Amino acid sequence: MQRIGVFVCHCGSNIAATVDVSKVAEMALMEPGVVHAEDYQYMCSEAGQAKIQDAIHEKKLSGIVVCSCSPRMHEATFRKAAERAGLNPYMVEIANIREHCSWIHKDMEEATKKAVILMRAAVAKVNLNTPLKPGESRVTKRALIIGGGIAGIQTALDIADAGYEVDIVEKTPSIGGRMSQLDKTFPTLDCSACILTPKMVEASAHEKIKIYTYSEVEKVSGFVGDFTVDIRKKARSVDMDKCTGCGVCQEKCPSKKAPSEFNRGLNNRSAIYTPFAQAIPNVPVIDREACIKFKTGKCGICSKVCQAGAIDYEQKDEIITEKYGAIVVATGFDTINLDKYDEYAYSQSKDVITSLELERVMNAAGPTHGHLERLSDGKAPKEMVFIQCVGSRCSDDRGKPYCSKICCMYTAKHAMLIRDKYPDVNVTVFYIDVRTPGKNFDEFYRRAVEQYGVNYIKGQVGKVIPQPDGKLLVQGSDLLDNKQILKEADMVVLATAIEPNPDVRKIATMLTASIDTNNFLTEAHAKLRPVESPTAGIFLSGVCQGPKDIPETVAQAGAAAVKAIGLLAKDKLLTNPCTAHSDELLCNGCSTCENVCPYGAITYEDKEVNDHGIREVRRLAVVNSALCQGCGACTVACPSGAMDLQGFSNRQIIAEVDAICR
Amino acid sequence: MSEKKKQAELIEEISGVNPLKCMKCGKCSATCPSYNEMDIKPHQFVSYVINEDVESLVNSESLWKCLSCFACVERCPRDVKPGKLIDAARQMVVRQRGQAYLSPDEIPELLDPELPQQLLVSAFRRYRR
Amino acid sequence: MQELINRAKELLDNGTVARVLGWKAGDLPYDPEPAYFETAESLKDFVYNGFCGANLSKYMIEASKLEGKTLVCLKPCDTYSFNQLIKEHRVDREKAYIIGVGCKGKLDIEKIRNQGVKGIESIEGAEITDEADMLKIQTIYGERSVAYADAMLERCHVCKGKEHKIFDEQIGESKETKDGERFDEVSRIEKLSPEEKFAFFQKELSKCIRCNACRNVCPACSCRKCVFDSNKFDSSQKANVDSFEEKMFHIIRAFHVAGRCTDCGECSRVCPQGIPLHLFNRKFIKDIDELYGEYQAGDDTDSKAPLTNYTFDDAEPSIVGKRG
Amino acid sequence: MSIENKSFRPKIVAFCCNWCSYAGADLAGSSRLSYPADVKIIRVPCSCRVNPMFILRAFEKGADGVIMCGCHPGDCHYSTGNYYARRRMTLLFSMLDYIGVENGRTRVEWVSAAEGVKFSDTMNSFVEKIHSLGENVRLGDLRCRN
Repeated sequence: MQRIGVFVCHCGSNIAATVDVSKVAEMALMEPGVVHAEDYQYMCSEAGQAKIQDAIHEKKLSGIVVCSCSPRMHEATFRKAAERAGLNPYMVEIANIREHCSWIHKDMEEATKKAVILMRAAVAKVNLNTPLKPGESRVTKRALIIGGGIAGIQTALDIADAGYEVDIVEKTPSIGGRMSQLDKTFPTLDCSACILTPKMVEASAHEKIKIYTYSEVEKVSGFVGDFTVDIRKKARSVDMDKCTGCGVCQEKCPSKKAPSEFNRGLNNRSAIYTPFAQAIPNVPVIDREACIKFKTGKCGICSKVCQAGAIDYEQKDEIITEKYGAIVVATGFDTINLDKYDEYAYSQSKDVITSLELERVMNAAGPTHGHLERLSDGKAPKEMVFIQCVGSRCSDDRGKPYCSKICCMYTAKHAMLIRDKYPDVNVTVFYIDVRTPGKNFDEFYRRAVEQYGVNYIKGQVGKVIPQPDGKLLVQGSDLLDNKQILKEADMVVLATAIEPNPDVRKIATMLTASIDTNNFLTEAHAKLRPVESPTAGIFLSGVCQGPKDIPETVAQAGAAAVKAIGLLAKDKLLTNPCTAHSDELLCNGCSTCENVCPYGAITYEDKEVNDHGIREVRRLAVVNSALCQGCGACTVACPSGAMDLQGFSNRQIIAEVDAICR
Repeated sequence: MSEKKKQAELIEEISGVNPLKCMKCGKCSATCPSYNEMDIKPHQFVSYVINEDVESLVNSESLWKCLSCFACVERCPRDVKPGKLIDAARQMVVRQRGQAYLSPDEIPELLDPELPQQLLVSAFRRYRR
Repeated sequence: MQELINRAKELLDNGTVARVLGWKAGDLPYDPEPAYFETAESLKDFVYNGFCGANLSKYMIEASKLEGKTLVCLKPCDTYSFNQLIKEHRVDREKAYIIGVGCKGKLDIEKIRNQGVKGIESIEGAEITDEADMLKIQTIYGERSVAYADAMLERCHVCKGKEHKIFDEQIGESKETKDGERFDEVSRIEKLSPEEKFAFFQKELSKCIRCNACRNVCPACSCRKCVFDSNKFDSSQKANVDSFEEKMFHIIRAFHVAGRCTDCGECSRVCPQGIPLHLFNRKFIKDIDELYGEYQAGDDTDSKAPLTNYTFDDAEPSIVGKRG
Repeated sequence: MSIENKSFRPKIVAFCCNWCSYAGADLAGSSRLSYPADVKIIRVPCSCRVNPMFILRAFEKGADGVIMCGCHPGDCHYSTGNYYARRRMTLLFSMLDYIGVENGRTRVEWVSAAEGVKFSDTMNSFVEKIHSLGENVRLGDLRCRN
C-alpha cells in the first residue's frame, strides 16, 4: 500500500475562488492510501514545495498528488521537488483542478465536487504508480538547420561559433532567403544586401558549417539527440568543385525565357542560372524544365563555353544520410496567393504589384535596375497608392486571420523612400490601423508623414478598376472624413499577407512537430518556451513560428541556437521512462505490436522463459526504450495485454476510469 | 429586455451577423455604389446595431438606398456583411407592415409596382441558391 | 477415409511425420474428437466424416513445439486459420505436413435433434465418400431420414469456398455447399431499431454461462494467457457475476480477434448454449470490408491486418451515426 | 426538457491525448470557456493509447457517455497514432451501435492545442446529447441480472 500525500493548491484565488480547497483536502483523507492532505496558497512556490518535501520526510510518503494547474505547467516542478526529497519523481501525479475545473465552472459546489473526483482519480492512479528510472541516450553533436534565410544563417553561425558542427539545408540554389530580395530595411534604411551578404559569406567560410543548397530534407527518423536525416541533393547539373563561377554559361545560354524566382517573376532568367549576383555558393544550376539540352537533347552550349568543364548533364540526385542531435526549422515565409482578391485587379494589371515585388523594382539589381517605373509601359508614376492588410486580419476563408506584422513598417519605408527619391510622386496609403510597436518604429512612421508628406487615409480600398488609359481607379473610403474616395493612381502596391512556407507542413510531419491552423509551427509554450517545438530536439527560428521582422528573427534565431547548443553540450540525455514494456510470460510473439510502432522500437528475439516451471524458448517482443517514445499504440494492438506503458499502464488508466465513474 | 435591445437582437437574428466582428476597416463603404446617397454609411450600420439604435437605421435614407448589390458582403474581410444588416432592417419594417415571410413561390405574385425594388432584389438574392 | 488412413500410415512409416493430428471416433456416432495418432496401429480409430467440424489448426500451436513433423488434416476453411497463425508466428510451417481434406459441408447434431430426432444409435450418409443427399438415422424409435443440407452447420451454408489456401497434398473431394449470403443476418440486425437490437443481444448474451468454450476453440484466441485471466486490466473477477468481465466478454473477445478472425465459425459450433457468437465477428468483418476494403484474414501469410493499418482518408468514427 | 432530465447529472469520461486535446482543454480553461462539470478528463499520451476496454469499462462502471479527443489526423505527435485510433474507435462504435447502445454515447473529436473554443463547444454539445439520451442503462444490463 502506498502512503500518499495530497496537496491542494489555491493558486491565489484562481482555484480557491471556485473550489473549496480545504474540502478537497478533507475528502482526500478518506481515499485509500492517503495519509496526509493539506492545502496551501501557492503550491508551486518555494514555501509550497517545502511543504511537500517536509511531508515526504515526516509522513514517509511514497506517492504525491498535487491538485493544481495543468500538468503541462508544473508537473516537472513538482517532480523535481519530490526528487529533492528523495522520492522517485514519477511517484507524483497532478490533478488538474484549475484549467479543467476552477477556470471553467462558476458554481462552487459543482466545481468542488468535480475537483474531488479529479483528486480521486489521481489518487487511484498513484496507488498503482511504480518508481521509474529514465534511461540514457547519446547526443550527436551536430545540428541541422532547415532553411538558409537570415534565420537559418544566424542560428547556424551562433551554433558553429559555440564549436559545434552545423549543416544548413536550403531548397533553392543559394542561401540568403527572403532578406536577399529586399532593397532597404526598416527602421534604419540600411541596404539589405549590405548587412546580409557578409553573414552569408561568413556562414559559407565557417569551418564548422556545411551548406547543402538546392537540397531538401527527405526523411527524418530517430529522436532528440539522435536524429537520422536523409537529405536529397538535387542534381545541379554543374560540378560544384570544378565551377569557377565565371558566369559565361549564363551569358551564352540561349534559353532566357524562364521567369526569375528571385525577381518574383517580374523578368526572366536563363535556364542555367545563379539566382542573384551575390549567391552563395556562386555556382549555377540548370533548370531542367527550361533547358533546351534537357528538353530536346540538342544545344549543350554551356558545356562548350565552360572552360572548367564543370557542366555535367548526367548528374543525378544524391541522397546524403547524416546524424544530428538537434534540428532547427527556419523555413520562413511567402506572400499569399492573391487569386481570391480580384477586386484589387492584381491579375488584371501589371501596375498592381505586391510589396515584395516593389522591393525588386526598387532594387538596383532588379528588373528595372532600381528605377521606379510602371511595369506595363515603363513610365514613371506620379500617383502611387498603397493598400494595407490585403489578406491579413481576414476572418473569411480568403485570407489569414492574423496580422502579418511587418506590412505597416515596410509600407512606411517604401513611401518614405519613394518620396525621398522622387519628390514629385504623390504617395497615398490606405490603412485600417497603423501598427508600429517596436524600437524607433513609430518615430519612423511619423517621419514618413511629417517629413516626407505621405498621405495616410484611414479606410480600406474596396476596388481597383483598371482604366482604358492605363490608369488605375482606386475606390476607397476615408472613415475619418466620412467620404468615399475615388482616386486615379499610376501604380498600386498591395501589402500582401505573409504565410508560412507551404513546405513546412511536409517538414513538420516528418519531424512530428505540431503546427497550428495557420501552418505556423507551434511552440512548446507560447510565453516561456517560444523557440522550442513541443517535440524534443526541434527548435524554431524565424517566421515559421509566427510573423516577424528582421531584428526579431535574428533575436529568435540566436535564442534557438542557444537552446540547440544547450542540447548539444550534453553528452547524454535522460530519456522519458514512460515507455512500453512487454511481459515475457504473456507475449505471444505475434508481431502485431511491431506493425503499429512508428519508431521501429520493437524487435523480436528468441528467448528462454520459465513460465511456471515450463522452460521453453519463445519468440518475444523486445522494446528498445531509447527508441520508444511512449505513444502506446502497441499496448492496444497487443491482444494478450502483454504490452503495457509505464506511467500510463492499463491498470492505472482503468483505476482512473473507475474513480471517475464511482 | 428593453424594446431597443430586442430590436437590435432581431436584426442580428434575421441577418445572422455578429456586428462585434467588425474591425472598422471601411471596405464596405469603399465599395458601395450608393454611398453618396446614403445618410448612414455602410460601415456605420454596425455601430447603430451595437448601440441598439435600430430606430435611426429604420428611419434612415440608407434603408431604401441600399441596392442589395452585396458588394460589401462579398468583400468584407471579417464576415460582418453590412448589406445583410440593412437588409434585415428592411425585413423588420416589412414584417411590421404585416407582409412577413416571403417564400420564393410567392414572389412572382407579389410583383407589385408599389413594392420597393430593393426588397425584390434582396429577395431574389436570398432565394437564388 | 481409407485413402487418408493409408497415406497417413505411409508417412508415419517412412518417418516423414512423427504423428498424425486428426479425428478419433467418439462414444456416440456424432461426436468424433480431435486426436493425435502416433502409430500406424492407433489409426484404426481415425475417422473423417460429416461430424468432423473441429478446426485442427489451433492444435498446431502446441504440435509445433514437439519433436518432428506433425501431419495435420485441414478442411478448406481450416487452412485460413492456419495461414493466420503463420502470420502471427504461432505455428511453424516447417513442423507441419498438411493434408488438405475434402469437405462436403459439416453437420450440426443440434439441427438434427431440432427436427425431432431422438435416441440416435447410428447415422449413415455422413461419410465423406457418401454421395447421398439424405442422412439415414437409426434411433431407438426406428429409422428416420434427414436431408444433409438441413443438418448442416450455419457456416457451411455461407462457405468461403472449397479451396485449400495452404497444403502439402490434397485428399478427398469437396462439394460446394454455399446457398446463402454471409452477411445477410448481420444486415438484418443492423436494420433493427436500437431497442430491438438490444433486446436481441441481451437475450442471446444472457444465455452465456462463461464456460469459455468459444475462447478455447477459437484459433485466433491463441494468447498464451487471455486478458481475462491476467490481472493486467483488473478484468478477472471470477466471483462476481455482475462484473465487467461478464458483461463485456463477448464484445472484447470479438474486438481482440477483429481483423484476425477468419470466420471459421467454431465459436458458434461449440457454444453449449447455442449463442450465435459468429454474429459479433461477422459484424467486424463486414465493417472492415465496407470501410477499409475487402479483407479475408488467412487468405495469405504476409498482408497487413486492417487494425494495424490505415489510410490518410479513412472514415471518421462519426460515420457510424451517419450510416443510419 | 423535463424536470427529471434536469436533475440528471451524467457521468462523462473524456480521454484526451497529451499533445493536442489535453492542451486544447487547458486552453479552453485559460480562456475561461465553460462546459459542464460532468465531463472529467483522463490524460493519455496519445489517442492510440485508448484501449476499447477502457471505454467499455467506463460504461460498465456507469458512465453515460465516453468521448475521445486526439490530434487532427496528420498532426499526431507520434505521426500515426490517431490513424490507428480512428480505425479502432470506428469499429468499436459500430459494434456498440450494432448491439443497440445509442450511438450518441460515444464520440471521437479531433481537437488541436489551439482549439480551446472547439474543445468547449464539443463538450457542450456532447453533454447536451447525453442529456437527450438520458441515463445509460443498456451496457450496464447487457446480461439480464435475472
